[in-house]
Amino acid sequence: MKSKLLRSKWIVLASLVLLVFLSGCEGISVLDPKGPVAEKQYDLIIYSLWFMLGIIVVVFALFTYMIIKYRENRPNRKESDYAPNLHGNKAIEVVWTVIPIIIVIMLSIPTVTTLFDLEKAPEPVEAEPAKEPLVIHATTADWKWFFSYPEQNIETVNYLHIPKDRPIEFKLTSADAMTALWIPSLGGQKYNMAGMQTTLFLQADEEGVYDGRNSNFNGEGFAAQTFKVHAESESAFNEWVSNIQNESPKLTQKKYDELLKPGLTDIDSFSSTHLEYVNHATREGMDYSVKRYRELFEQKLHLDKIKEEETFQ
Amino acid sequence: MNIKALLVDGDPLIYGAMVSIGLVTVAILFLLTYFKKWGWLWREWLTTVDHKKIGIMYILSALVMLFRGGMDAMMMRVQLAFPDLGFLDSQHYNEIFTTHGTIMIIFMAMPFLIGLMNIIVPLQIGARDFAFPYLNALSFWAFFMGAMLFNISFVIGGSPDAGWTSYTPLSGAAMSPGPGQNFYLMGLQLSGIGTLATGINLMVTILKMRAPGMKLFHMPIFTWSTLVTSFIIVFAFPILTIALALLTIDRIFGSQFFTLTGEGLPMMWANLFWMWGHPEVYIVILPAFGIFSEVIATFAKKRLFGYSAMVWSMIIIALLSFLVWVHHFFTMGAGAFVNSVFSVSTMLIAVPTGVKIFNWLATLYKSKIEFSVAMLWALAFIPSFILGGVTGVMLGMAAADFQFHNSYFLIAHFHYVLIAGTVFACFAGLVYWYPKMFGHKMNERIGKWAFWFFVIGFHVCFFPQYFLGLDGMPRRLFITNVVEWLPLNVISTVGAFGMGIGFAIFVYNVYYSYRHSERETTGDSWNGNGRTLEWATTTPVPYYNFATVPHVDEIDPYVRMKKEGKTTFDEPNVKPIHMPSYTGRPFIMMAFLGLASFGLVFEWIWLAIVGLIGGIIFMILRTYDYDEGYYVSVEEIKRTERKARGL
Amino acid sequence: MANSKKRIPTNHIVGFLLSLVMTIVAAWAALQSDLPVMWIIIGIMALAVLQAGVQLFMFMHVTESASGNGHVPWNMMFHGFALAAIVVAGSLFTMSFGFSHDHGDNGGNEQHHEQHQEESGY
Amino acid sequence: MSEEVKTTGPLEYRTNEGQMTILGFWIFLGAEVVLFSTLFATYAVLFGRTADAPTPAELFEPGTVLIMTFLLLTSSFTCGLAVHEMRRGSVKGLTRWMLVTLVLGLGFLGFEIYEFIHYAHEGATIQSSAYWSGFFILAGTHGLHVTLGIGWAFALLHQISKRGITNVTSRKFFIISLYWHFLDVIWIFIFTSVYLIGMVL
Ligand code: HEA
Ligand code: HEA
Ligand code: CUA
Ligand SMILES: [Cu+2]
Repeated sequence: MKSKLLRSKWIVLASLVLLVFLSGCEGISVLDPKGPVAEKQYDLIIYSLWFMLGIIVVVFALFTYMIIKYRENRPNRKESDYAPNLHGNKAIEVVWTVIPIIIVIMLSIPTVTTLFDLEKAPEPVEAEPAKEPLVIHATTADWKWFFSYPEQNIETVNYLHIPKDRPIEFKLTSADAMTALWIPSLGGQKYNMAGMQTTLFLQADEEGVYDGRNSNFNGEGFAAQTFKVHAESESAFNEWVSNIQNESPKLTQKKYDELLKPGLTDIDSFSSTHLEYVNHATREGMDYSVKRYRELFEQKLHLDKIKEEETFQ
Repeated sequence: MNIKALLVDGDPLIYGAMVSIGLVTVAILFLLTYFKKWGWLWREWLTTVDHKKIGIMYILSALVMLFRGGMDAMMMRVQLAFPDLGFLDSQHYNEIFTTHGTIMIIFMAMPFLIGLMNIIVPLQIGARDFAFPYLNALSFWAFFMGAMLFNISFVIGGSPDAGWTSYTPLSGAAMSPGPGQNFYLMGLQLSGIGTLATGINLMVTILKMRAPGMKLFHMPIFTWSTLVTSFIIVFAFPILTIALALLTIDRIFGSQFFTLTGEGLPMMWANLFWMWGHPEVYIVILPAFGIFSEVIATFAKKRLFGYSAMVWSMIIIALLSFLVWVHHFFTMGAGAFVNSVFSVSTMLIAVPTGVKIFNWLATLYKSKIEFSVAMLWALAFIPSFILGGVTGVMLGMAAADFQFHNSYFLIAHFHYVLIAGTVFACFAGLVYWYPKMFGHKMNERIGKWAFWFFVIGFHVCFFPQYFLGLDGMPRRLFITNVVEWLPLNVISTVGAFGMGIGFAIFVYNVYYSYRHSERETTGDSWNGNGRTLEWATTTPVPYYNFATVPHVDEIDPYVRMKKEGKTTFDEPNVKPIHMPSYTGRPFIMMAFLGLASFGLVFEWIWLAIVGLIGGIIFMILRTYDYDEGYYVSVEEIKRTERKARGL
Repeated sequence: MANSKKRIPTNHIVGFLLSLVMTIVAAWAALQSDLPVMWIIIGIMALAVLQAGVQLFMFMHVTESASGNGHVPWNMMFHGFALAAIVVAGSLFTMSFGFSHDHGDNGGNEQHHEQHQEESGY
Repeated sequence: MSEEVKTTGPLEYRTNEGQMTILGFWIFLGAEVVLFSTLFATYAVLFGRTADAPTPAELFEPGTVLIMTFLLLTSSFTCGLAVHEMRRGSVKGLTRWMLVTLVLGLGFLGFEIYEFIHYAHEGATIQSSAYWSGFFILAGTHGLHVTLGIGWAFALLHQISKRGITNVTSRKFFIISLYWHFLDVIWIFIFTSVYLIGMVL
């Protein structure tokens, strides 16, 4: 009776798993990659998932067998079903040590190669010429994003436009707390840290609007530190760039300092970048914001209204 | 400073908490006075150095902390399932997950396990007490004062709100001013020192106080797990001590370790934190493994399969645990080479853990499984823990971790290992050793209700979170602002309430059993299936534990003793037993250090100095203390044993 | 203990002389010699480890059998120092090297870059 | 389970309690190794992060540091002699050598305090930069240990003068000797990796 209960629980669980899988991965962002980086990670995840499912099936099967077959009050238990002094068996112990070692090796190889691949710009598909990566400096401050395009000499706040099919080389840094840039549909995250610069390559293969966010907790406004990524054709992108170059104001240091203030801000765009006067990735730049806004950081900001203000973007 | 500014104000939740804490305190004080129990409390508990009583105090505190951490969890779950209710704002939510994580790991899981070790380890090796009973009391009170200090942050000064990992620079003075973060630092520091002392104490106890003839490879597996865990504690906790101290000095005395100014290096905190933090999670899982081994062997009525493989796998896990810390920040950008090294070392831990899983399964093979409540918890552990373990390996694959990190996939992973591993083990161990501790069993029927509610609730709560993580839901998010995430969050909350009901039933069972369970008459409570020495002594356990200690030259010595009709009361050979005297000093000394820490929290240096001087005076008193304890006479031992054994 | 009746503690005297010599050699290597920096560092660190050994074995009786504690003290020291090496080397490994911060393609990071060079020298 | 007392071997090892306490202290020293290694790691990682403060090469003085080192080395030696005398049963020898040890220890502390004050005058304090925070906390933690050790040793000398050398006092004294030697070990590493390397780089 008890073991039946036990069993039915696992059946329910297993069907739950199946249900989720059968309903497909559409809409589950990590499992629905929109670029080569996310794709690589997706492949690795699915590859590992097969091993894990295999392990789970084996262990669950053994487990179910044991608790059904060897429960004390099973009708017609045989005398030979009980061996209280059984204490080991070298052969079988070697087997269940070696097989996991093999699995670990098989998991390690693609992990390591993928790791090294991710350090480089994604390779172009089908022998197309490699495109020079587009460099974007992504800087965070409590609780907003600055995206500087040094080549184009423009800067956006809280939204991002990228050309599709071209690698993007993000230069990540932070003006204050540690944060992370994460666009699940395009690939995994990396940290932004003041006084340092980390590099993250991403690329979109499909046009579309993707969700991006800071995924590393940094205080009260954390939930609102999101942005939309607009992936578009090269020409649409260029058009957007020249629009900004022509129509948006310059980003003066005064304006920038104002934007840096801890708090929430709307989206915005400028026809110059803040890199001209400060790069927070350097040791000179790392205390820029804290020095200016120490008092503000020291207040509790109480952003009760974050929910309403979420409608930015 | 005025008192009003100290009290956290402005929120009905907090007022509610203050009022209820106030009421409970008054009620306790009243009851103690009314029943004239103050003397009893002081003589029997506050001054005790008896490992069994200290263990019980650990476990009681841990249960209270589980309640506190659980209430935090419930509040988070309500907020996440009903974002429109506006139940919690961002600031409160941040405080709550911070206290939830910290309390659950530092003030619930560890003390619960240490409590069980306190009670059981000396009994399993045939010792009269710990090697250093006085130090043991000190450790307990250090933990207790640390926990209290951390908990009062809820009513005065404000709770810490930078996560249990307390990453800098967010948790530094510039961005988290005020006492909240100091509560975290001082609370952990105080209890951490207690834990370190316990680790040393347990190591010496196990290495030097075993029954005659008992070699290391004759020790019960729970004792082994304790030894290995203590080894990790001794080497990991000093790292935490220093990390906390450096951040404290940063915050209070203006040094520049983890600051943005003065060329500080905030990410060094993460490095130090995880050098301790990763070993820490194995500190809370290895004893759990030990408990499961004992419970499974007892209720399968069979010897543990692969004893030495079980021991060696724990040792290997312990060594590897110091070589994987970077997997908590693969996304820091340390480069492909660094990540590869730590990726592989992380995945290697799956091998010794797998060995353990298969040995448990093999122990069930050709056994006679009795589905008692303790066994149910142990059995539910195996399939549930696997799900957490294999997802841990997926996290260990650094390239994939870029997508899992900081997401609910990670949250699901560690609740699967922490709850299905540690919490199930705490319940299994408590139910299993309950008769030894309190002289009666917990009711089995009610226990099963608690079990099913908790286990089913657990899976319903955390399984969906894997998918939330894959859908990009980050952790520490106070509001589920993406519609697609909502349904799974609601399911998850339903499961959490299932666990809540399970826990409530469990607590009710404590009361019910106290009133209605049969009192134990034999020391070997589980139908005579005990295998190790703790079952050989009588129940309730006499304060000196064993009248005579048998010679041990094998694993599971009690099995043979029973066959040969031997007991731990070998009347002709009873000798006087040396016992330590009770003393109130550990309590008072730690109260002083608690005061000092409290002073530091509010940066009242004078108070800190007063407390510190008090502490130092007690240390000096201790070094001049030549109290050698006392001897229990042979007559008294004989009288006690005869009575307990009905001779 | 064999030497407990002896008047002259040879062990201690030899240990003391050894540590004096090693200190002087280390100081000379660091302050006076013209050896390459890398060699100096390796050399004086090795001398420090040797000196620690002198203290442990000649002064602290780490392997004294009369203690009844077997190899445990030795074991604790061994693992303590092994872990110390992991903590120090591991921190340098993960906190200084291989950070993919600056590939030198744009300005503003020179200083940072230099820092890493310095540390790899360390 | 009554205490058995052996009749041979050094006094401090004769009771089970003595053995256990000494073992416990060894384990504690293992923890101390890790504790200091964490400080070393922090120091090493923060090396070069001096900000606007002077660099170590500008401030470190070989002379002072060498004197400090010899003071501590010698005190470790005399402390060993004190234990040697204790095992010969000589309260007088023990006291005399231990006093020498403590005087040397105090001398060391004096120089360290002088050194810290000197650096502070030159503009390097715990607050000036990450590097100097690392330096002062590492050296300062060692100094604090030395201070505690001196206080503790005086308390023990006082006890020994009252009770003579017994199982218990010899155990206590043996433990402080371990502690004192251990502080010397730590200092050797500070001397080498902080001062010498700081002057080389
Ligand atoms: C009890 C606590 C506990 C335990 C036991 C574990 C066990 C493991 N953990 Fe977990 N972990 C935590 C508690 C724990 N963890 C916590 C609290 C965090 C997050 C902290 C925070 O950020 O707040 C965390 C985070 C965490 C991360 C960081 C992820 C991130 O932040 O991005 C990683 C990455 O590698 C990881 C990996 C592992 C691995 C590989 C194991 C392994 O030990 C698991 C081994 C077990 C098995 C694999 C199953 C049985 C084995 C077999 C049946 C054999 C065959 C299997 C294979 C060959 C695969 N854990
Ligand atoms: C041992 C450790 C442990 C344990 C046991 C738990 C138990 C639980 N945890 Fe926790 N958790 C952590 C360790 C642990 N957790 C850590 C380390 C973090 C990370 C923190 C951070 O990010 O800094 C975390 C974070 C965390 C989050 C993520 C928060 C976020 O990132 O935004 C969530 C969300 O669902 C959660 C839920 C729960 C739930 C529902 C339980 C349940 O199992 C609780 C069950 C217990 C009870 C419910 C008993 C008490 C209550 C009652 C008896 C009341 C009566 C009943 C009712 C009201 C129904 N936990
Ligand atoms: Cu981080 Cu350089
Ligand atoms: Cu880990």
